[in-house]
Amino acid sequence: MPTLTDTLAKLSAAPGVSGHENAVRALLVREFQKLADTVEITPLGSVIGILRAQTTRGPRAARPKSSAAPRLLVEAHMDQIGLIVTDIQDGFIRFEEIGYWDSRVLPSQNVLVHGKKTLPGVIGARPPHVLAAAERKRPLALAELFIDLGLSDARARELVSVGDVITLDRALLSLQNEMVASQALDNRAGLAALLEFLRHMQDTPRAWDIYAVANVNEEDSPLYVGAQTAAYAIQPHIAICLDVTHARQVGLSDDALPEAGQGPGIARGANVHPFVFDKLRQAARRRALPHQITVYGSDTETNAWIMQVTGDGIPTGLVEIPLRYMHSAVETIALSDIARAAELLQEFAAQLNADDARALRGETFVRAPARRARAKRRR
Amino acid sequence: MPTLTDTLAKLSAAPGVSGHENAVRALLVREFQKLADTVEITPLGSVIGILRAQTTRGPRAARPKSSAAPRLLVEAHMDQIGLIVTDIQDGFIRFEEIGYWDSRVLPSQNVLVHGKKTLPGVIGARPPHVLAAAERKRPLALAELFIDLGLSDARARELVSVGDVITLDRALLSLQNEMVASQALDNRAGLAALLEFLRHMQDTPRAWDIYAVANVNEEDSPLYVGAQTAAYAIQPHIAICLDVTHARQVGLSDDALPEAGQGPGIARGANVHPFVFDKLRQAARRRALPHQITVYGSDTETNAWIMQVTGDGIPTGLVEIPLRYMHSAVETIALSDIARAAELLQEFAAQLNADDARALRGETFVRAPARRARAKRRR
Amino acid sequence: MTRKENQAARARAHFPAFDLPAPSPTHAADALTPFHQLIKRLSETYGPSGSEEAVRELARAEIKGLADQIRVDAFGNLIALRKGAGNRRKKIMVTAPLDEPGVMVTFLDARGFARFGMLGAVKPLTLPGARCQFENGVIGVFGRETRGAADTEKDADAFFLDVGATSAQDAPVRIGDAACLVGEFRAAGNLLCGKALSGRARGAILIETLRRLKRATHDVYCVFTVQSQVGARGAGAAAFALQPDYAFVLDATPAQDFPGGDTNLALGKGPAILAQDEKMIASAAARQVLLEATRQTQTPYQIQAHARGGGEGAPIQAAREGTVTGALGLPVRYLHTQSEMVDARDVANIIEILTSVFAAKTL
Amino acid sequence: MTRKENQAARARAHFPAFDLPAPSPTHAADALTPFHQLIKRLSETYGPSGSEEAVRELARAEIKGLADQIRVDAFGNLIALRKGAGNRRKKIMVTAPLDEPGVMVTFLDARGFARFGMLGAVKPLTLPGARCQFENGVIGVFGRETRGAADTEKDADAFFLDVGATSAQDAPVRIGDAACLVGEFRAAGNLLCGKALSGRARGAILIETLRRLKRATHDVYCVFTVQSQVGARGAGAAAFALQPDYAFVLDATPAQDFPGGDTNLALGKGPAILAQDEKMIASAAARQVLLEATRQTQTPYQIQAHARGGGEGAPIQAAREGTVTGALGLPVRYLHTQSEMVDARDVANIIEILTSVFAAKTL
Repeated sequence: MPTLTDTLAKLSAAPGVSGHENAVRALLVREFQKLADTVEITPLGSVIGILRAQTTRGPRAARPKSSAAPRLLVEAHMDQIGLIVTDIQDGFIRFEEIGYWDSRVLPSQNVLVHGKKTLPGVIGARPPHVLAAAERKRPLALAELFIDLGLSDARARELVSVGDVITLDRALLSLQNEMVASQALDNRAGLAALLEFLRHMQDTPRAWDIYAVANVNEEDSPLYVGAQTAAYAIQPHIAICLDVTHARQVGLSDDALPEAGQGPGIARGANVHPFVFDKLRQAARRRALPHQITVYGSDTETNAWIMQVTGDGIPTGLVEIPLRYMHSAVETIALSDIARAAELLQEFAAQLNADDARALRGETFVRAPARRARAKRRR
Repeated sequence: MPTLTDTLAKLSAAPGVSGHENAVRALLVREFQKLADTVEITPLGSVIGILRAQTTRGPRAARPKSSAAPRLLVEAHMDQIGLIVTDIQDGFIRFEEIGYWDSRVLPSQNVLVHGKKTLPGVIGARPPHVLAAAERKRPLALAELFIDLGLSDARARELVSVGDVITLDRALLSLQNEMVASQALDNRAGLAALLEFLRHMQDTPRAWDIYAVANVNEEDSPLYVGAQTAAYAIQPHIAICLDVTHARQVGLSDDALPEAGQGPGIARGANVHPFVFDKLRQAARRRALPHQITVYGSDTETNAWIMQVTGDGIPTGLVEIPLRYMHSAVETIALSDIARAAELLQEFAAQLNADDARALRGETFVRAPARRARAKRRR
Repeated sequence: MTRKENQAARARAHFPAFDLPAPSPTHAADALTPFHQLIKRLSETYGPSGSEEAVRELARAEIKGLADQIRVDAFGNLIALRKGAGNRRKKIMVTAPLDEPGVMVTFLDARGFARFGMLGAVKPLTLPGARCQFENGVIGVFGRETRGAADTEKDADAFFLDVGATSAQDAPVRIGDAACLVGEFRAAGNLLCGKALSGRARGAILIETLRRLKRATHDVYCVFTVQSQVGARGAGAAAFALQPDYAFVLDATPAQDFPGGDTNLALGKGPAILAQDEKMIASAAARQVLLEATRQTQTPYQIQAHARGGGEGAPIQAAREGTVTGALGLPVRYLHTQSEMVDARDVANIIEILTSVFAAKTL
Repeated sequence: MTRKENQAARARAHFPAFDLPAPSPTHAADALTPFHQLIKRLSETYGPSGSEEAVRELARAEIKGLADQIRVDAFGNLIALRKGAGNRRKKIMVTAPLDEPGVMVTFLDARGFARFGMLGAVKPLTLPGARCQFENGVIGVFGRETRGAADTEKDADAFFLDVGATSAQDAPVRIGDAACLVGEFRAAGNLLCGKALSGRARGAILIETLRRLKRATHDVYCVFTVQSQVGARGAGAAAFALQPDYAFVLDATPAQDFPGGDTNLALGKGPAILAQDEKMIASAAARQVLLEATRQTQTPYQIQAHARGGGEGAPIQAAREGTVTGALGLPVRYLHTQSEMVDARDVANIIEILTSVFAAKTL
């Protein structure tokens, strides 16, 4: 069985810029196929791994075609922020952001340009010697940056097209105290927790069908279009979002923020259904798992926000991995928080029974999952 | 004979905002009539006092109708910066500037609004108690200022019209060391010197006709229209401008600036004809008059600038009264500088002979003054 | 339509208004091809967002006989179905807007000046001195407050509309009335220029594609959408109803092949296949279909990778469990002004590409 | 004129250009009075500063038979003398501009885009999307660079003109060609609206005054000036030559009786007697003459005291030994745009006042 570090390293090495998630999706499909009864892909490319309800401990039953069990959706977004080629000028690559970057971190990064082949490059800028004093005092604007591939203009145009995406070239780095740093740990950390959760559920008795979902288009889409459409397709009774959140760090010392390594955050607030919150906290307490309560007045800025209002409304929860230096090249997390998030969700899922679904949904309980057959045809 | 202080007090009390010089002009016409053979007024309202050439000492000859003598023009502008009513709102007077103000000096000034009658008023502004911190740190803009006459809206509209002019209400104040302060000493100081010069010339033998000119529209007009048109009418062989200049003061310690009380400035530079400068300096030396040399690369920002290029060009000089706090309510000068400027010009005028005119003008010497008869018809 | 005409007559009878002379007839249009005449007519028709009736009726008349089904949905979208004959036929939805940018009166002051809100991304500072036209023919002139510092693009509150009124009572327009910009249609070689042109040229493309399409493989739903300028509101509703396998949005790509333009997108170099816009990253499968069509038809194309503008793609992509959505951008200079400019060759190439997609054996 | 028409024909024959359809005929103008039709014709005539031939010919034709002498001076000013019959007659000069704001091509780049300079106080930021028309009928669309931050009024370098060309060679305009703004004439009650209207309405006032004037006491020189928009260049030359006793400048007063206007000057409340403009303080004697005329004719008037704009007064006042100069401002909204707006009552009142001045027994 792979270690968490292995999983995370593999996940963070697979490019998956929003809307261009092919590589990371392929990896996830392979992993889901090992761990789920059925794997489906939505029209927009989100991956759904279904683990049917099974009330006995032991090896998985033969894959059932359908189920009347309530549905628990646990999702993590698979996409990452990235860059996109907007122009090629004299062999240099001009680019824009996909997702929300702190563009001050971009100068002097190594990057990979995903053209006809994957090309290593560096982000250059004018040297400080030639800058006016005022220029030295302000951060570089995106329009001043470019990528140098070492190619001639003609060769660059042959290998790279406008619209190709770019990722940072940054392998997972292990720090002290089981902490790791890399690009894209938002949200490869959540994905790792999702896979770990699925692994735990293999021989955990459960009254609900488990829908593990790796969603596309979280970082770029004001509509959270990946999560919205997958949730619409599944119409779950409960949806849990697994994502990262700001951890306490230098310059960000708000006491309300969780600390990395002190356990996953369990979110509370308008975006979280009280029943779901209570059940999550009970689960953490029962397993004596370190955890932290995070509070949001309204928008959690995660897929939880759109899932809550998808269809006729879904009771939603949010489990968070504390992360330092969000949307930088050195996003940093504690591996223990991932492991505990997976254990928390295992305990949560194991506890759910038919009464819970009824309690949440009243008489609207029995519903067939909508049109998944058609969704499956894609790709 | 009036003292210089009396003259200056009278001159500075007579309102004469650019383009609205009636009161000061009336005063000057009376003074010129005492001191000149002929007084004329140009179409635009400049006043010309002509003192014909007279080579013998003693009482003035009968007024000659014409003259073949060369013409010396000595001028000072009679107008002052002021304000103009642009609107009446709820009885309060809104205004704009005529001429170049430092509008930071306007709040809390006493003013005179020259409406159907002359009305005293004050310039008000919002009290500091109600201001935001940022507001307290920036100067008041002209649009935030208004004049309170203590009148109702209806009564204000009855007595004041849009287009009426406004002056500061500020009498001449005597300081130590024969220095005086007031509004409008730019250029009442020059006018006082001009009158004093005329007085000295009464029994000073002279080979040239003296044209003393008090000009309108210096402060407001990018064309120096008063000086230009008067000089065009007179077509003098030499023109001297009498105006004020920045004196050394706190915050303005440029060593090149003249000092108040150390004698008039004699300007040198592209705007001044070398012959005129030399003759002025010789005159000062001959009379052992304290004087200071002021230097201008090009534009002296006085009527000398336009007179120099009027018609086919006029050899021009500039004699300056050093003044502190230009265009404020407390313009400050030394009376001695006025007296010495007048003596300087007396000596200069007395020295001029027919050869000088020929030296300056060569064969173009004999010219009839143009169309003054018609100009005289006005007003 | 009758109701509207009565309103106009009422306004003319009672109020002073800039409504004379009448809009000029379609003069000198003989020099244009019938298709360009159609573009001209569409461009000159009144139809700001929410008031698309006249444009829709014009489009409906044009597509009569060209489709197997024509209907107007509850939202106001005009939908034409051309049935496909293929064995493995898919359901394809293609959208083009009916509406155009404009303004809507939000307030009338005592002196008869109107304040307005934007319908679409009109830039306030380009307006002073420009004109708009209301449905009843009344002309308004845009002005801007001079008091205070309204010198940035953002300060939209400082703008107003002068409809020739002297009081709120005699104003020939009412709060809620919408107006489009005023700009005559012009042609110069391949360049076409006019108000509302970026949208109406796309509508004309759909009409002309239906006209030329001999035999469709797939079921093609041509959706002429309403309210596209104010948040692409019509498109999502149509996608929810139609549940297409593929959606292709005809979009407007801001061409900046002019001095100091900050993108490399140009007029006449083919339509833009969108990698993304501000709100959507195009579905890879849809991009492939479009790319394949350009190969089949040997038409030039450009890629738009800038996250600029938000077209009708985002709500379509988000409909139900998700729609595979691509976008084909008609390059346009001077978007959202009275002088939008397009290249007739780009227009023709989009028709080629769409025809190829509709007739493709498989998708 | 022939030369110009040949040029236009050449441009049409060789180059693509936005020159179709042709400018619309004077339709629906029947509703206008003959005088307002004259204003309309003047407004619609091409005549940016330096290219006033067509307007001047129109004005010259209109004043034929109304003056004792008509001539065009070396500078291009059209001067009509109506001799006075009074014993104590004075020489009065009245000026109105022939020209209008516009632009002039200063550079053509390799792609056929034109850079331009302003003829008059056109505000760059109001231009994008607006159009101009060249003498040969070619239409240009104004655009603005998107690269960089050209978001203030001052940044005039960032604007350009799109004349529908694809290269400098096929551009239908040349460096130095001038263009006027495009804006149809409209009327709404007393309000008149159109391009060039602020100047042409003043020209029409002079023409109509000459037409109505039964008997002048004074010698009246009506000067239709050229190049007024680019520094009032024609007026000073005329004053130098004529040496009038009084000069009255017909000026344009920026009326701001709109939301957030920062002056109290309004349309329809009578012409403005100028206390000053930016470059001149009006001569008191001339102000008195105008004030007296308003009393005689019982016409309303306003006073403009703001030092805004610089009309033709300054160079006239400065001519020779000085000219007693006053100015009468026609209130105009949206000055220097394609939609200048004036009130027909103000126009009529200026005619009354001028007629009264010209016929006054003494001045």
